[in-house]
Amino acid sequence: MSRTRSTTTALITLGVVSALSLSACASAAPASTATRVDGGTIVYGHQQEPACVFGGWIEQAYLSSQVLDGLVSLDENHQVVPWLADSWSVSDDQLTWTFTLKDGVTFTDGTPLTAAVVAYNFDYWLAGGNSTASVWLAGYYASAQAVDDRTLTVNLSAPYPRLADNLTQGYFGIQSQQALETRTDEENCEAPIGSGAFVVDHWNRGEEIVLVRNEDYTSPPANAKHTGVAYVDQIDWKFVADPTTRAASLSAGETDVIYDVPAVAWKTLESAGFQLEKYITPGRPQQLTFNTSTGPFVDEKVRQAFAYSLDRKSLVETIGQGVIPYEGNGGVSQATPGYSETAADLYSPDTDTADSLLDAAGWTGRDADGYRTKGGETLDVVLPYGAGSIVNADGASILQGLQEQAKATGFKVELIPVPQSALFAGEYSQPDEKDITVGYWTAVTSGILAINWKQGTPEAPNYNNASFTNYPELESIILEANSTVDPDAQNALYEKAQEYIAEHALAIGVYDRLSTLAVSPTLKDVWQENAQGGPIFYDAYFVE
Amino acid sequence: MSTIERQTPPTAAVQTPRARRRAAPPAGLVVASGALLLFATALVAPGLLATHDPYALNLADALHAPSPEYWFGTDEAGRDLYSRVVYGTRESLVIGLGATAVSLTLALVLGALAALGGRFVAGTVNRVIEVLLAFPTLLFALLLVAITGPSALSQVFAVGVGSAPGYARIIRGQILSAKNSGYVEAAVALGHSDGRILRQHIVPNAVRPLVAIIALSVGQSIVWASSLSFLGLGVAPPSPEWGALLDAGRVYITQAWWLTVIPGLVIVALALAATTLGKHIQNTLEKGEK
Amino acid sequence: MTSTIDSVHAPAARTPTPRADTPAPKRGRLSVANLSVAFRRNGILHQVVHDVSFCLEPGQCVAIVGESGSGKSVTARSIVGLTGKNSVVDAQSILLDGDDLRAATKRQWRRIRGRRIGFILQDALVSLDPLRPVGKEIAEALALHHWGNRRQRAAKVIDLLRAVGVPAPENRARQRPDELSGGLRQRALIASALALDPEIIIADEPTTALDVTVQAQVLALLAETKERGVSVILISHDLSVVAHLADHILVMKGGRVVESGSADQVLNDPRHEYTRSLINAVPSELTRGKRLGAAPSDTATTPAADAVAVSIAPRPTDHDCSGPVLQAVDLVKRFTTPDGTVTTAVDHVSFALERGTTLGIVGESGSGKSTTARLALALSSLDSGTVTLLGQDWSSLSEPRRRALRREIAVVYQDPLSSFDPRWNAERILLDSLTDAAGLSTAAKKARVVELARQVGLPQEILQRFPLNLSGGQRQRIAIARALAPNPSVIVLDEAVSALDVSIQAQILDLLVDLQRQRGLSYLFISHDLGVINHLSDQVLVMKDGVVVERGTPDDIFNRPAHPYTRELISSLPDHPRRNP
Amino acid sequence: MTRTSSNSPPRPAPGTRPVVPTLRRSPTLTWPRLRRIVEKIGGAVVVLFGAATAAFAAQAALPGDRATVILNIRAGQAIERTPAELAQINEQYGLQNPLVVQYLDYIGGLLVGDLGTSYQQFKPVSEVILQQIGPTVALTLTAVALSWLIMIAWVTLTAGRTGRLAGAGAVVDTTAAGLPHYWLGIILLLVFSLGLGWFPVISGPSAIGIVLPALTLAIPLAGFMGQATRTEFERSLEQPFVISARMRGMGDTGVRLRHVLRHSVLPAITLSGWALGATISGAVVVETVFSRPGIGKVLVGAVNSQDLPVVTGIVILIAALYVVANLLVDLAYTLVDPRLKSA
Repeated sequence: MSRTRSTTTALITLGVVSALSLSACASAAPASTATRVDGGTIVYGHQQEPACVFGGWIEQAYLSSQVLDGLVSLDENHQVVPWLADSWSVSDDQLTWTFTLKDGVTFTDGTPLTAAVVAYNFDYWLAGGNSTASVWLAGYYASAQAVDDRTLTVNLSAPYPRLADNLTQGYFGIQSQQALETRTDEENCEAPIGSGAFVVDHWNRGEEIVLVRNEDYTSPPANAKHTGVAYVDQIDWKFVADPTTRAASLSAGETDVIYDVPAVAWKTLESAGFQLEKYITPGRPQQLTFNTSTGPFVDEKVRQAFAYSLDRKSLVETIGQGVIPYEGNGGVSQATPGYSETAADLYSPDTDTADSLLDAAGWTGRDADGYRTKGGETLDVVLPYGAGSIVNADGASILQGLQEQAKATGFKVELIPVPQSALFAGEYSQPDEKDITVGYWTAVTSGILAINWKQGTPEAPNYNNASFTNYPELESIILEANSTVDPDAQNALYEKAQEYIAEHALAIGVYDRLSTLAVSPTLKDVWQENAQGGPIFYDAYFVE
Repeated sequence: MSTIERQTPPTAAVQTPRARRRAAPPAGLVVASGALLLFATALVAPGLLATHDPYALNLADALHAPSPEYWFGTDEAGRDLYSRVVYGTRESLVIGLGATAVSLTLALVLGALAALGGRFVAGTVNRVIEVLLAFPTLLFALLLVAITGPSALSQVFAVGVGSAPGYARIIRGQILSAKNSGYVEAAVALGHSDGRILRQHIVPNAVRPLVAIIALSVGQSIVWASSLSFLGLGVAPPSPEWGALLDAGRVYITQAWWLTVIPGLVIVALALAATTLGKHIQNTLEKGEK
Repeated sequence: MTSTIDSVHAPAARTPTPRADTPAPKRGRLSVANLSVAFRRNGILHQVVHDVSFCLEPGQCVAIVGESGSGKSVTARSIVGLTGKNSVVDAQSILLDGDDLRAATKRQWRRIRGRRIGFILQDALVSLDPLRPVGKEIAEALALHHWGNRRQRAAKVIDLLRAVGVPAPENRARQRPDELSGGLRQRALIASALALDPEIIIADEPTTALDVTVQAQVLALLAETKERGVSVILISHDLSVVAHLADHILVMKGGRVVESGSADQVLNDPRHEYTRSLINAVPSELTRGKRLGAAPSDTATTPAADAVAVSIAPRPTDHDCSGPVLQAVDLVKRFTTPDGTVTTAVDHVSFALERGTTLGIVGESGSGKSTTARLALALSSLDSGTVTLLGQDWSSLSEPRRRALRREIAVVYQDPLSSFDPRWNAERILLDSLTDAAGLSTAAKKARVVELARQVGLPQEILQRFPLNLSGGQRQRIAIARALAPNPSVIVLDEAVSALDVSIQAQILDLLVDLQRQRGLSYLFISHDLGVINHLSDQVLVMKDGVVVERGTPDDIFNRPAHPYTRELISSLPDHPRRNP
Repeated sequence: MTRTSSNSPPRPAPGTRPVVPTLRRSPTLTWPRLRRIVEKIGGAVVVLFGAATAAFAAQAALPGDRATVILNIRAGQAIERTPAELAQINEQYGLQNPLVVQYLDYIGGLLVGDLGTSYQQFKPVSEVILQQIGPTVALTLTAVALSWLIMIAWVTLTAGRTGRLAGAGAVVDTTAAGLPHYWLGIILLLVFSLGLGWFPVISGPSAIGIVLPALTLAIPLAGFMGQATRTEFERSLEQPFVISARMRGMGDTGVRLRHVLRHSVLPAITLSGWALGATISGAVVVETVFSRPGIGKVLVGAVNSQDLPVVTGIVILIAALYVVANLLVDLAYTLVDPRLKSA
């Protein structure tokens, strides 16, 4: 359910930043000759303040990753590596996973980490402790038992080859059972007890969360750059909503790291010697899904015409200051395993084709404003978007650009910004309310396709299928991919699915969602978590 | 004898300079009127002033600084800010005027009831006004917009209702002072009916100062409305409503100051012009007809 | 300036106590030669004072008498350099003890004001800072000239207040003007002017707006000050006020001195026509039945008889019942002040107003006379008692039922301006008052308005003006015209002439008399001015604290007052100059 | 509460005030003050009650099923919810009851000082507010104080002068009054923090950090109050008591500071009560621009995420502040103009 996490990621975001390539991640820790100074306090400027440290929002995952350890972690090459779990294995029927836990790990409340505790955490998530974690497990997870103190078995009801990949996300941080059982909701909300590199010291609401080093830390993930306790003493996790202020605070030296660098500030900061880290979140990109159940887009020709009438690339690159990456693929982002170039390149701007397609579709008339008509009705397209939440300021400008471009070929696009409150209240969620759904959805694997395109049935409706139409052929490809164990074969199937989506113009991509950091030259080895992005401060240290 | 009677007393001579000083300086008034004239033109016929299509993208010229080609520069999508400001006038002014209309209508009703109503009615209405006053305009707007969703209309109502109680107070005062004035008593003494007195004396004398208030209020309403747009609770982009422009431009402040500074200046200019005019009207009313 | 110097060193020694035994020390003198003052308005100079010259000896009082617009106040202010912005003062010389004030710098002026020249404005209620205790104001005068230290000043303030006859000065010093009676606060104001023992006191209308009894006290105080050798410049519109204080009188008109001479000469043997008219204009028992103003030759002021004939249909005799036109029996009116105190403003007042006669109600401020008027007009409700108008019940009717009768009783207020809707010009105001002319065409109505204006002596062109742009006299005439419009039987005149210059007052009074003769009107005439009451009334009611203390013919009241209060009133009347025909 | 009373008829009109059946001239000293106090408290209660009711009404009017919203808020998801999930939430917050019952519970809670529990933070709203009220109050008070300083200095300097200075004075007032908070804030931030670096970019709760936010609120307020004060100032300058002060030998500056100023601030004092509301409105914006903690930020967040207990809590709080402010204003008013005590 990462979309909703990204919902909040974007919630207060006013400037979005991006990477042109994944290689950017490499720039995270340039070899440095400068001498390391132990200790110090990292002042980190983040854009949004969540209600709790642990929970179903990506904002919370970012914090959880500092305070809680997961079972497994994801490295730069998208390989699952050990964390609290030293090793794991899957039974041949793919229904039983066995994790072997690190030895001698204790939570910061002194209680030891045991298989039983982890099992308890699984059930805790499913019981609503973490709505997002439960969404990833629901439908597959059956039970978890502790075989002994260090051996945990997780039983599935259906094969789930990518279970480990998904467990790398911040939502699966392991908490102290004692803490969960004995402390109040409020305490667990504000300062969950984990075994992580940092501990929540206190939270000045509206201003900052202060994290202090866990002096007994023993359990870094395998992809960390060192072992033992973190280098820095403390992190001041400040909440600075305004992107301009954030960027300025970095240049002014009031912060050492900022999240979500405004596109416009990118070059300035770069030339000022700051390290910029761009991470393209895998999963679904910022894309447009057409409502194929009703309205003009029932006709495939009209959908394709719409796609042809747009010059998405130049729009994104101009407004994105060359920082936000263009994404042609409506299925998954370029950072996702099993990404299809073919699907991405299918529709290059071609107004002639667009016009002929529309003529063929019978939208031959033109009204006073130059919009196409058919049988007296205008080619009117309703495009609601979560203003300031799912779609940030840059996104809005881009949509306005698309609106103008589509106008040229005679589409009347009605942009309707929907405030977050209305969004949560379920406005514009019904087929008859919109023709295009815009949104993105971070995920570790292309498995996200299943969530978006699984068939809905009256008893089990799939609210996440924005086309409001069932495509059995597409679904069968995706489901087959999901349960294919061999990665290459699996990716081949995922690509096929993306191409199907592209050919039938069910959805087209616009740009990729990013997680960006700007880091002071005096701070080294801040890297982004690889499942969803966001800073990891465990390895970070100051230099003279 | 009558010569003495008609002679203007020296006090008048002493006062005139002050009277002249109190009135808005003619220069200022001229400038204000000029500005308002421009805004009016932009309101009814933006085409006359605009130099570009306010919506047309020109990706090649994105974030262009003010220049002979683009007087106010361009935004991130290469749209001409000047033309957008011109076209935005209608939206902004309509919101400003609409909100003013809403608030003054409401204020008139409340004020009249509070001043003329019976003891119970007046008491109740006064309390209602108090309660409304306890809601800061923006807080009120926030709530209302949260309910109705952001749109020009909800903006008009939010700002209108939000600023009504203040005016209601003023109107109440006006009506009361008219009601207790010597000329009303004189009319009673002449045996005129209550209706006639209300019609001929109280209403006109109470409403007259509103002319000034209207001018002042339009300026303020636009500022409030733009504050909503700024908080992302305003009208939908790509509408060039000034507050929305300002909000959109803020992201680029360090790189493209004009996107923030210029719309802001325009809003201030309008508010200033309207206020100056309003004050002038007020002064002329105070000094009485000549 | 020895006086001020030793006053710094020995404040106690200088406290102004009457020292009749020792002769007043030699004080400075003031001489003004060819003083002219002009105001620059829109670039044009408007001359308001022309070549005024006078000379002030120590212990002497020069009075400048004139009506509003005569330039008397401007003259006085030019002596302390406070003629205000945009003013141009020009004089051959203004010499204070030989120092020429024309050359004085701001700083020098400040040294002179308060220390060498004290200034007393009228109405202490607004002339003392209404937010501060009077003691502070007086102390300020001392502090401004670095007199003594805080403690010495505090002591001096008490001395000063005591010296001007303020009882319990310690407490009074801590009170604000609005907490003091009119007399006390005027004394405090004078004390602040006397604080530093200036050799000259300028008193600008010091007693206007005061009740006669208080006026008498204040004048006595000024006289006493003069006795001590302080030179006094007394500015007043009222000859009778200056009569027993002034040694020398200047009569000003239109910015020029029309007559200047010893008090005795000016008052008893006025040379100038204007002076004479001023003296004659003062109403009193001597003037009863006589015209105050110039002979009725002036067509502006009195309507030609024939005009009256055509304009007014002879009054319908339907109301011609024998009894009084307006009768009040046991009127009682109570008010509750915000702090919960209940005051009885009118306490069992009864009177009867006979047709064609004038009933005068006289009393000082707060005596309840105006409330009585409002009750008579049924503009405020009675707590008990009854008012009968033309034999018909009046006070107990409901307002709608009363309206039919309203045209029979009209009112003229002291301040007409506030009783006119500022949006209306004179014509509209009068049109609005033609309540009995419902049937008439607009043209006919306008004709009647013009006629009304003529009857009150106003030229037609005035009708287009707005109240703000009319002079006091013109406004009062419009007010009277409005009262006349519905052809009423009774007109209630509440201080109707009190705010007017004496010559204008004379015109209005004459007008009222004429109208009464022509129309058999009945007046309920409310005033604090005994002279006016005496001049006009057939019957007189004397009120105090809401009670009628005495009633009778003017002759009884003024020559054989029975009630002590009445006696006090009469005795405090300044003896006013003899009429010289 | 505020100066509306000054509008009431000058001449005592029978019937409008309760007539106390006492004998003539019987002053009852404690009675009026007592009554005034009772009236004020009564008024305050009514205002608070009204505000609370209005806030509740607003909640009730908000779109969408409350329980769904609560769940969506907590998980940041915008999807339908299963009846099971909803039932549990409805149970917890008594949302299944009819509105009237909910209202009564709500008011009942208020009476015992219970503002409810935040949907998101799982803690009592009163706590949420208490944590945030400090910075906002500090900001508001600093802003009001600053605006007074600016206003008095500027008006005393320019009011009642001839020629250019007077014109400038008035124009500056008007301009300042028209400045939108958010805009001014950004400009100040741009110039003094980003440009000159005199002030921190992230204001935080620090002492130095409060300067720019307070200025942002103070400048428009100063302009607004300045307009009223200026008029009064120039009126007072012409009053007789000023002239007699001059006659005593007082200089222009003395007159302005010792006499005129005191008279001219009366309208501004009245405005200050209202101003508090305005500054709180401003705080909503300013706290975002300058990244300060405070009620304003919490409010916007709460409205956006429909954390209604918090929203209503803040509404009531602000109403309470307003009431207090106006009581203070009345006090200040009588201090400056003692005549009101006796009248």
